[in-house]
Parts: sequence; structure tokens; C-alpha cells
Amino acid sequence: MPQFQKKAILLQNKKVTEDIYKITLESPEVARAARPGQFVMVKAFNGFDPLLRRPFSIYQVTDNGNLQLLYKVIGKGTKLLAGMKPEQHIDIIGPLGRGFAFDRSKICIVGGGIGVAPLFHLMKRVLRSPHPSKVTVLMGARSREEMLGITQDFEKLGVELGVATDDGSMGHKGPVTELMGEIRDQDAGWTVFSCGPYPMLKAVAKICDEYGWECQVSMETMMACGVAACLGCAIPAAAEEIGYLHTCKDGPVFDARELAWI
Amino acid sequence: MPQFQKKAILLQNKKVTEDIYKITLESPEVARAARPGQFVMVKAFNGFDPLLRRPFSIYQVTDNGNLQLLYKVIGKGTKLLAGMKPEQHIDIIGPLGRGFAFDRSKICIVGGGIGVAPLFHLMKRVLRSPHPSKVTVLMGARSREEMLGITQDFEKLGVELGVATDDGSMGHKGPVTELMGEIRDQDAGWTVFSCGPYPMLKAVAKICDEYGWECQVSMETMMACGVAACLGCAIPAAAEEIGYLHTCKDGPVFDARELAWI
Amino acid sequence: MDIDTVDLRVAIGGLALQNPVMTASGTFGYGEEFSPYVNLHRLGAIIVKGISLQPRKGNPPPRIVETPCGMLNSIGLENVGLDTFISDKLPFLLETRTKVIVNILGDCVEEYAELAQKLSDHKGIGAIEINISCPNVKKGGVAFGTDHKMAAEVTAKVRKATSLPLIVKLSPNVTDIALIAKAVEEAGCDAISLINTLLGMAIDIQSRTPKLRNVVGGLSGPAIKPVALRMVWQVAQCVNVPVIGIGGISSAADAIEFLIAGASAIQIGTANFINPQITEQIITGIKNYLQEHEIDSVRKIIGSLKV
Amino acid sequence: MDIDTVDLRVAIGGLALQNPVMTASGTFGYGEEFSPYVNLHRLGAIIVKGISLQPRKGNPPPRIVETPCGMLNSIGLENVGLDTFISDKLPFLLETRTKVIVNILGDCVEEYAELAQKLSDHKGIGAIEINISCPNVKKGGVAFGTDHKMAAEVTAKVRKATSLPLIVKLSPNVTDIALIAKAVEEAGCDAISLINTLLGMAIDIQSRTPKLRNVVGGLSGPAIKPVALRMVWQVAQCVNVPVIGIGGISSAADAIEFLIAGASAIQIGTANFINPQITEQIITGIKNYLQEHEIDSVRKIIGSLKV
Ligand SMILES: Cc1cc2nc3c(=O)[nH]c(=O)nc-3n(C[C@H](O)[C@H](O)[C@H](O)COP(=O)(O)OP(=O)(O)OC[C@H]3O[C@@H](n4cnc5c(N)ncnc54)[C@H](O)[C@@H]3O)c2cc1C
Ligand SMILES: Cc1cc2nc3c(=O)[nH]c(=O)nc-3n(C[C@H](O)[C@H](O)[C@H](O)COP(=O)(O)OP(=O)(O)OC[C@H]3O[C@@H](n4cnc5c(N)ncnc54)[C@H](O)[C@@H]3O)c2cc1C
Ligand SMILES: Cc1cc2nc3c(=O)[nH]c(=O)nc-3n(C[C@H](O)[C@H](O)[C@H](O)COP(=O)(O)O)c2cc1C
Ligand SMILES: Cc1cc2nc3c(=O)[nH]c(=O)nc-3n(C[C@H](O)[C@H](O)[C@H](O)COP(=O)(O)O)c2cc1C
Ligand code: FES
Ligand code: FES
Repeated sequence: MPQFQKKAILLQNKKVTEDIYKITLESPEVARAARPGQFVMVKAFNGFDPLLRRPFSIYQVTDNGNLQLLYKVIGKGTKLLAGMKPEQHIDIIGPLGRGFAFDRSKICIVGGGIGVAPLFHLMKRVLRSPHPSKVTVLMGARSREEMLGITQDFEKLGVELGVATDDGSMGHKGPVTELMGEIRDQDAGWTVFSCGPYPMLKAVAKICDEYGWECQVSMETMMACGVAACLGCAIPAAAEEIGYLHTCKDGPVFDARELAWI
Repeated sequence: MPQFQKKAILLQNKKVTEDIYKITLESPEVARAARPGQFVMVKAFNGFDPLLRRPFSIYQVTDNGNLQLLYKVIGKGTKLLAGMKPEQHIDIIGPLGRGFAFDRSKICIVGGGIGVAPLFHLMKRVLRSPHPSKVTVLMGARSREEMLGITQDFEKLGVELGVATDDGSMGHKGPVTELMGEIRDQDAGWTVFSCGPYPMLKAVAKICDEYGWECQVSMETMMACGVAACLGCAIPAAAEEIGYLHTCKDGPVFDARELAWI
Repeated sequence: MDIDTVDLRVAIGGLALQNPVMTASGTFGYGEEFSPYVNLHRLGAIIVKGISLQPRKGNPPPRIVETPCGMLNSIGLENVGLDTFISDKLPFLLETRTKVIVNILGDCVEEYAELAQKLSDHKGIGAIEINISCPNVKKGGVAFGTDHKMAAEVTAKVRKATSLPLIVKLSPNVTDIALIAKAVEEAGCDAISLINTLLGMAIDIQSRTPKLRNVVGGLSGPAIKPVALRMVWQVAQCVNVPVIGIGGISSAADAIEFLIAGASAIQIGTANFINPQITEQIITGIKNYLQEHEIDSVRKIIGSLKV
Repeated sequence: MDIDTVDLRVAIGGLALQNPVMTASGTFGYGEEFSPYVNLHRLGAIIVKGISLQPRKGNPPPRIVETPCGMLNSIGLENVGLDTFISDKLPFLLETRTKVIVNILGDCVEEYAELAQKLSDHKGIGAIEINISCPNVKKGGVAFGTDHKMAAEVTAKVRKATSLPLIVKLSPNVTDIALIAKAVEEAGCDAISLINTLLGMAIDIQSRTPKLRNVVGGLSGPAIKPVALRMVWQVAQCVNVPVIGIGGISSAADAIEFLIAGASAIQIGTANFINPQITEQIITGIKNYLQEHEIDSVRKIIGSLKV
């Protein structure tokens, strides 16, 4: 698993919705090594405030071999990132962590909001695999505007989407997990790949457990190093004797049954 | 003495020499109130690193009523300032401090390097006063390149310059203070206005004392507040019973005899 | 909830404040310096630069140096002295609607007591804050605030000398801040403020000399906020007098953290240098926070940390 | 002066290092984690994550939070335990050309001693560093490092248990760091490293809960550098054993400040997270500084501060 610390060159930093940006970086080594579900640690600011790198999932490797991230502006770090311009350099470490294991044939992708980020990379790889799987994509967002921002690339791939919004402005009104029941009867034995806010992931894990489906979730925790050195990214394990797993090394993608879901 | 905290709009940030920049700011209230020798405290960066504002002399108020600063890139703060682009906002406090007192009729301006900054504003005001004084300008710099950067605006005013460079690449080779002797014999009773590195100012003060000339110097010290609150900008006074003067309030322009020159 | 119904009033040991936002000693001059930038009438209280019996010249420069997210100062307690303060500085302050708190310092217990007593003769002073981070000259220069017995002694002596509300300002350079806090509470203070600066240092590697002429200085600013907040929380849990939080507060969010941790009021120090309007902005920010959370009084969030 | 003639070698209580740059415990894992980014062979020493007799699970998350120019951590001393360290981690480390220092921790004096003794059986360990910032469970949970008697006791017991070079790592959360330093020197340590983290805290104002599940945590990073430098300077002046400087070091200039203040070597902690290549860059930077100033050995700048 090759890992690098590199100065990536910013190629494009595009506003997708009001607070979501898509950034394209030239960093051939990292792009080549990147597998779906992995992440990079980004330092896009000089000085010590903010101090720490910020973790971002790899949204995709473009056809030109560039690295793309999809990020939501939340606080200081992402605000500074959104202000960056083409040709500037961004120090990245990656690709990091354990990604999705997707040799299964029936794939259900469940995303919520910016949690879509690692799922698009997965989707692209799945569609390109020699024995393309049966794929269902279910996507949740706050509103139609956010939905269009996070699904636009999926639509270009021609996959069919089940969509749910909190305000009902597009698709089903309610949590995306309510769409999972609909595919239940179609067929048995889905493997679910999910990323989104913690409460959604918890619900997804519960439903999968109920239905007997396999479930892989991409988790977020605070991270200082991203390389398994600080032990800051602890996440409670299902097995008490293990205590804690570490998101940057054992994850960010976990089998839902590995986690305690407290 | 009106003082303001304002968000100035950056109009132009022009590279003058390798490490000297001229920045033009729209801040009508501050510009209107500014007198030669005064300064502004600039916060051109978000976050807390660097933490403190940076003091800069007012280089001039342009004919359009804009504020202009001339600054040299030294460290973190000035590097960030040099990276700023038109239309960005810069928080400034000013005009601050005690400026030059220039109702005298025979004026000799002695500048060294970036110390030229407050002297150009003075020069312009002097030339515009109803009874224009006799003016001599002596300028020191490291090299021809630096000299051209700091004197270009003086030349546009049509004043004659005595120049000295450390490397002899332009004018007299040696310290600018060696040019002061040449005007001594011309006439008695100059008032000298000077700004530059401490050793130069010390030499200027000594020469003036010897020749019996009046001498006003613009001094630099570390500053935290710029408004006489922190007492950080202490500078040793000539009179022991006073102890320390404060550069931001009692200065930055002092009568050379007020200071201890240690 | 209407923004105007939000109640910001707090009481600090008998001193009623219109809001919990004060200026920290040594960072707001004598108030007047900030009048071009801030509406002084809106502040909770103004705490002036530490005053001694005699004027002091302070330390030789350089006196300040910037550090990551902070600054070191070794002003050396320069001040105009009690008499000039009373004659030249106090009258301006008394014209504001804002409470005036006088920060005092001395070389020995007696000096503190004398200062407190003399200040008590002057109408309009809201409270006295004793800075016990100063060296006790009679005890070999160890700071009063680093020994709980000395801290209690100076508090008790000042307590006897004045009936004004008495705030003791603690030094953070100690092993057990709760021990010192309990000692000064027992000695009779009405409130405890903390923290003063952390002792720090910086070196110029070109000249291999200290960046401060005094070698060491006091660290302040955002860098120290986590330490200050921890100490405020510790002290608020073990004393009954109100606690005033100080240290790196630079935004309304910072101020609210201290209130939640148990501070009944807060002081803004270094942030005044960076943004002279910060105190007013923090008052507004606290109000907005309370409105958003539908809390009608700032007193309801004081010490409301859920652990 | 030729860059290759610059001598970076230093000795820490009998342990010879090729240069004074080490990695701080808990910030560099067990070395292997950084091998994709750093040439481990170039480092002065690698200090591993603190090891206890039994594995520890550590504190519940959140365990880290960013603060201005710093971070708080409450990892809770999670580690794989002595046996797994010896079997799984040590072999990799011993293949590097770099000295390996094992940081140890315990709940009581006996545990420290047992760890030291067991580690002494293993060839290739360069030194032991004792982390005395841990709570002494037998003494009501007060940290060993905040009491000079407890600090001396644990040092003396470990001293008896091993003949390896012994470094004691001090906690900065004390009134008088010199007192603790002298106590552990007298108890027989070969070197003193400082500082460990400053105790701090942060609060989420929306939920009104601590940002760390453990409520308080240790502050590290550039924010604490001025405090660390001051303590290193104070300690270097009052002990005869070598001092190792730690705290916020993020550049060669920072490292040089500590050397000038009296540190014979330095440790890089939090900066590894921000820039995994920082240790090598600092080694190069120190070398360049010495060359520019025509100083042929790093040992000549140690303690060279002019005051
Ligand atoms: C493995 C992983 C993958 C991620 N992928 C994406 C992605 O593809 N797109 C996206 O928009 N976001 C992603 N995130 C979340 C992203 O890291 C945070 O939104 C970002 O760090 C916020 O930084 P900020 O400075 O803007 O916010 P801040 O104001 O600093 O903090 C806001 C909140 O962001 C989170 N955060 C801040 N710093 C960190 C950190 N060092 N580590 C983890 N969380 C932090 C915390 O919850 C914090 O309360 C991912 C997080 C993880 C752990
Ligand atoms: C009254 C006054 C007027 C000035 N006018 C000008 C001017 O017109 N043009 C110009 O180029 N420079 C001027 N300076 C100097 C200018 O303030 C510094 O060069 C600038 O602050 C350096 O900031 P930095 O972050 O780039 O450097 P840093 O890396 O932070 O520091 C480098 C050096 O700059 C000086 N410095 C840094 N911060 C401050 C501060 N807050 N106050 C004072 N000095 C500081 C110190 O000597 C420091 O060692 C003036 C200084 C003063 C006091
Ligand atoms: C320049 C300066 C001068 C100070 N002078 C005093 C003083 O005279 N008396 C006092 O009790 N505290 C003094 N302090 C400490 C502050 O009041 C405050 O306790 C400390 O700076 C921490 O708060 P901050 O981080 O908000 O600045 C001073 C601080 C600074 C920065
Ligand atoms: C995440 C983290 C874990 C740490 N773990 C340990 C440890 O196990 N043992 C120890 O002695 N110090 C530990 N420390 C303290 C560091 O070794 C160092 O003393 C401190 O962080 C200050 O240095 P810095 O500012 O360079 O990080 C830890 C620090 C951090 C940030
Ligand atoms: S982020 Fe440091 S161990 Fe995972
Ligand atoms: S800079 Fe604060 S008093 Fe002069």
C-alpha cells in the first residue's frame, strides 16, 4: 500500500452548490494508488491556525488521472480551502486507510448529503469491473438543491437513483433509509455501502442487520495524523475485548458489525 | 485627532522592487485625517497566526484621496500582505501617533531604505504648503535597484536628490549621513526629518546635535496595540526621570533630543 | 424570543453589571484610549491597568514579542501611580455608564492594603482587583500568587482595608489552582478572576539573545485559552464566590465557553489589540446566542456544562 | 565551511546520538507508521508511544480537538502493552540505524520499575524515558510529576531496576519546575526531558458538553512553545544532567531556540502530524544554520544564550 506526502497542484476548485465544492488536484502517485473509500489528509493553509490537516475522502480519480475531492464548507479549514485558486499547491498525504471491499455482485449504495464523497469513486470502479454488478443507488439530501449537487456525476454515469429529501422538494420526503425497504422485496442478499451522518449510518446498519444484508460504512472521527500514530481517531468496537478501533487505519470503511453503534 | 477602525478596500498592491510593495487602499476617513509621519495598524490576515496587527507609516494620500503604504516583505505578516489582491478587505486602525512638525522653512529629508515611507507624505505636504520651504532630500539604500524603488515618486515631484548606496552602484558610496556634511556649508539652520534603520538615525541625530540643527526622527519599535494601551512600544527617553516614551503615542516621530540613543 | 428580552445582567460579589463583558487589566489602558473605537457605555466593566502607590517606569524594551496565536509581554507593571490615576484618569472613566474596577499591585502586603484603603475613599470605583502575580519583594521575589499562604495573606489584609467588592486575580503558574482559589476565598474575597499570563520565553537565534529584554514574559492570547478554560472550570467547581474567566477570549463563542464552564463574567485582554471593537461584538454575540437557544438570561448558562 | 564538516552528534547521559532530533512519545507511533514519509535512519532517536505492563484501551472518543495553534488530546495512554511491543514493534525499530528510546508509564512505582527491568533484558534499546505525568493510583490519582517527592521516588526505583540510560520526562503543570528537576536528578536519572502537555479543556457551546469525552486533555503544539522554552531554560540552569527540549517545535528555528536555551537535544511531537517529513527537515535546517554561522559543532550552541 504505497503512501505519499506530495505537493499537489490545484487544477480546479469549483462551486457545486451553495456550500459544496469540487476540487481537482494533480497528484499522479496518489491518484494511481487510490482505492475507493480511501482518504487524503490535506494541508491547504500556511501558519498554525488552523493547525491540523483535514481528512477528505477521494471522490474520484478522473479520466485524466487527477484526484478529485468533493467537500462541504463547514469551518475555518474548508473555508480556506474554498478560497484556493488554480496553480496553488496543496500538501496532501495519501491514499490512507482501508477502503471498500466490493467483490460482491449485488451492490446497494446509500448516501446522505456530503457522505456521497467516497461512494462515487466506488460506483465508478464497480461499473468498470469485468463482471459489473447489479447496482442500486439511494441518495438522501436536505433539499433538491443539495441533491442536484451530489448526484450530478452519478447521473452522468447513467445509473438509476432513488432519492429522498428532508423537505420533500425532490423524490421521497423523509430519510433515505425508508427507501431501503422498497428494494428488499426485489431480491435478497444485497451488500450495502454507505456514507453519511452518524444517525443515518446507524439506521442503515440496523436495517441491514434486520434484513440480513452485508453492510460497509465509511465513518468520520476527529483525526490528527491520519497515519495511525496519534490514536486520536478511536471508534468504539462491537467486541468489548478490542475496545477501540481506529478510523484512519482500521477504517474509514468498516463492516457495520465491527462497530458498537452507541 | 479623529481615529478609525475601518475595513479598507484594496485597490492595488504593486511590486516596486524585489521585496518592496506599494499598496493602495480606499479608506476615505483615514486618508482625510492622515498627517505626515502618522501610521496605521493593519490586520490583513484571518486567524490568529500571525496574531498582531502590523504598523506601517502612511506613504502618501493620493490625489484621489486614497491611502498608500510602501512596505518591505520581511516575515509572515508582510508576506501575507504581499499576497493580497484588489477588492479584498483589509482592517486598518488609524491614523495613529504623532507626526512630523514641519512649519520650519529649511527642510532636509534623510531617508534610509524602506525608512523612506513616512518621508514622501511629508515631502508632498511641504511642497504644497503656501510658503514652500527650501528642501533637500538625501537618500540611502543598499543598491541602485533598491534606490530606484524608493525614490521613484520623489523624482516625479521634481525634487533634487542626493543619493548614497552601500555598494556604490548609484551616487555616493557609503552611508547617507556622509552627504549631510556637504549641505552644512551651504547654509545654516536646517531642520532634518529622518527615518531609517536605528544605527542611521543615531548617526543623523549625532550629526544634527553637532551642527546645531533640529532633528525629527521616525522610530520603530515592536507594537501590540498602536493606541497607547499595552505599553509595549517603550523607547528609552533622554530624561531619566521620564524613563520611557511610547512610540505609538509620543511618536513615532520624536525630536531626536527626547531620546536616549543607547 | 425577542432579542430585547434577553437579560445579560450579572452580579459579581455585590457589584451589578449590565453584562458580563469586561476589559482585562493592562490591555485597555485607562479606557480613554479605546473611546474612538468602542462605545464604552456598553461594557460590563472596565478594569484599568494595574496601579501601584508610586508611578513605575516598567522594564526596558523589547517588551513584547509575538508567538504562535499569542504574545509575550514584559511590560514590568509600568503605570502612572495612584495619585495621577485619581487625578488624571479616573474622572474620565467615571463619566461612563460602565463600572470601573481598579487593578492593584504592590511589592509587599502593606502596599496592597494601603492602595485598597486609599481607593476606597473615592466615590465611583466599583471594585478592586488584586493582581497577585507580582513578586513579593519581602519574600525573595516569589510571586504572591504561587503560594497559597501568601495569596491568602494579601487577600486578608486588603479585605480589612476596604469594603469595596474585592476580586483576587490568580496566577496560572501553579500546580494546584484550586488550592489557591480556596485559600483566597477563605481569606475573604468576593470574587476570583483567572487567569493571568503564563510564564514564557522566546529567543532570537541570530543574536542568541532573549527576544524580551527581561528574558521571560507573560504569555497571553488565543494560545492559552484551553489552559485558562480548564482552570476556570476547576475553580468554579470548588469555590462559592463568583469566578471571572480570562485568557485568550477572542469571540463570543470563546466567552460563552467560559460562562458554561462556570464563569459569571469574562474579561477580554489581548483581543482588544487585534480588534478594538471586540468587546462590543462579544456582547452582541452572547445576546444572539441566547436568543437562538431561547434562553432568556445569561445567568442560566453560567456553569451549565454537562459532564 | 563545508556542510559535511558540521558535527551534529550529541550525547544524552551515555547515549550517543547522530544528531539531536528525536520524535516525541505518542506522536510517532512505533516508528513504522512514518516509514513511508521519513528516512528513519536519519533521526537522532525514535521515542515510542508510552508502554505499560498490560495493554490499555485508552479513553472514549472524542479524544482530540484542535485549539488555536495547538491541539488537546486525551488518548488515555492507549498502548499495546509490553509483550506485544517486544514481539511485534521492537524488531522493526531495531533494524533502523536510529537509537530507540522506550517511554514507559504505570499506575504505581512498582509498575515502572518492573517495566524498566524487563526492558533491560532486551538488546538494542537505547534508553528508557519515564513519563511521570500519569496519575499515581495509590496516591489518590495525583500525577507523579506534580510532586517532587513522588517524582524522585519513581526515578529512584527505576534507577535501581535498570542500567540503561534513564530519562525522566517532566510535567509542566507545576509551580516550580526546577524543584522537580533537581529532585529527579538527585534520584539518579541521566537526563531530563520536558515538557509534557499542559492541561487544558474545550467546550462545545451548542451542546454545552466538553469537546473531549474525558473533559480535560493535554495541550500540545506551537501554542505551548514559549512555556516549554522558558521551562527548559530554567531547568538547564539548575541541573547538571543533559536536558531534552520538547514543546511546539515545528521548525529548525524552533529547535535551535531550545538548543540555545540549554537543551542538548530536542523532541518533535505534534509537528509530525502536520508535516510527517518535519524531523528530517529540522535536521537539515540545524545543519544549515550552523554552517551559515560558521559553527562546526551543534554542541557549541547548546546553552549559549547571552542574557
Ligand atoms: C475519513 C474522513 C473523510 C472525510 N471526507 C470528507 C469529504 O469527502 N468531504 C467533506 O466535505 N468532508 C469530509 N470529511 C469531514 C471533513 O474532514 C470536515 O468537514 C473538515 O475537517 C472540517 O474542517 P473545517 O476546518 O472546515 O471545520 P472546523 O471548524 O475545524 O470543524 C468543524 C467540524 O469538522 C470536523 N473536523 C474538523 N477537523 C477535523 C479533523 N482533523 N478530522 C476530522 N474531522 C474534523 C469536526 O466534526 C468539527 O467539529 C471527512 C472526515 C473524515 C474523518
Ligand atoms: C511606526 C512604524 C511604522 C512602520 N512603517 C513601515 C513602513 O512604512 N513600511 C515597512 O515596510 N515597514 C514599516 N514598519 C516595520 C513593519 O511594521 C515591520 O516590518 C512588519 O511589522 C514586519 O512584519 P512581518 O510579519 O513581515 O515580520 P515578522 O516576521 O513578524 O517580524 C520581523 C520583524 O519585524 C518587526 N515587527 C514584527 N511585528 C511587529 C509589530 N507588531 N510592530 C513592530 N514591529 C514589528 C520586528 O522587528 C520583527 O523582528 C514600521 C514599524 C513601525 C513601528
Ligand atoms: C500587555 C499586557 C499587560 C498586562 N498588564 C496587566 C496588569 O497590569 N495587571 C494584571 O492583573 N494583568 C495584566 N495583564 C494580564 C491580562 O489582564 C490577562 O490576564 C492576560 O493577558 C490573559 O488574557 P488574554 O489572553 O485575553 O490577554 C496584562 C496583559 C498584557 C497582554
Ligand atoms: C496525541 C499525543 C499522544 C501523546 N502520548 C504521549 C505518551 O504516550 N507519553 C508521553 O510521555 N508523552 C506523550 N505525549 C506528549 C508528547 O510526547 C509531547 O511531550 C507533547 O506533545 C509536547 O510536544 P509537542 O508540542 O511537540 O507535541 C503525547 C502527545 C500527543 C499530542
Ligand atoms: S488519526 Fe491519528 S491514529 Fe488515526
Ligand atoms: S503599541 Fe501598545 S502602547 Fe504603544
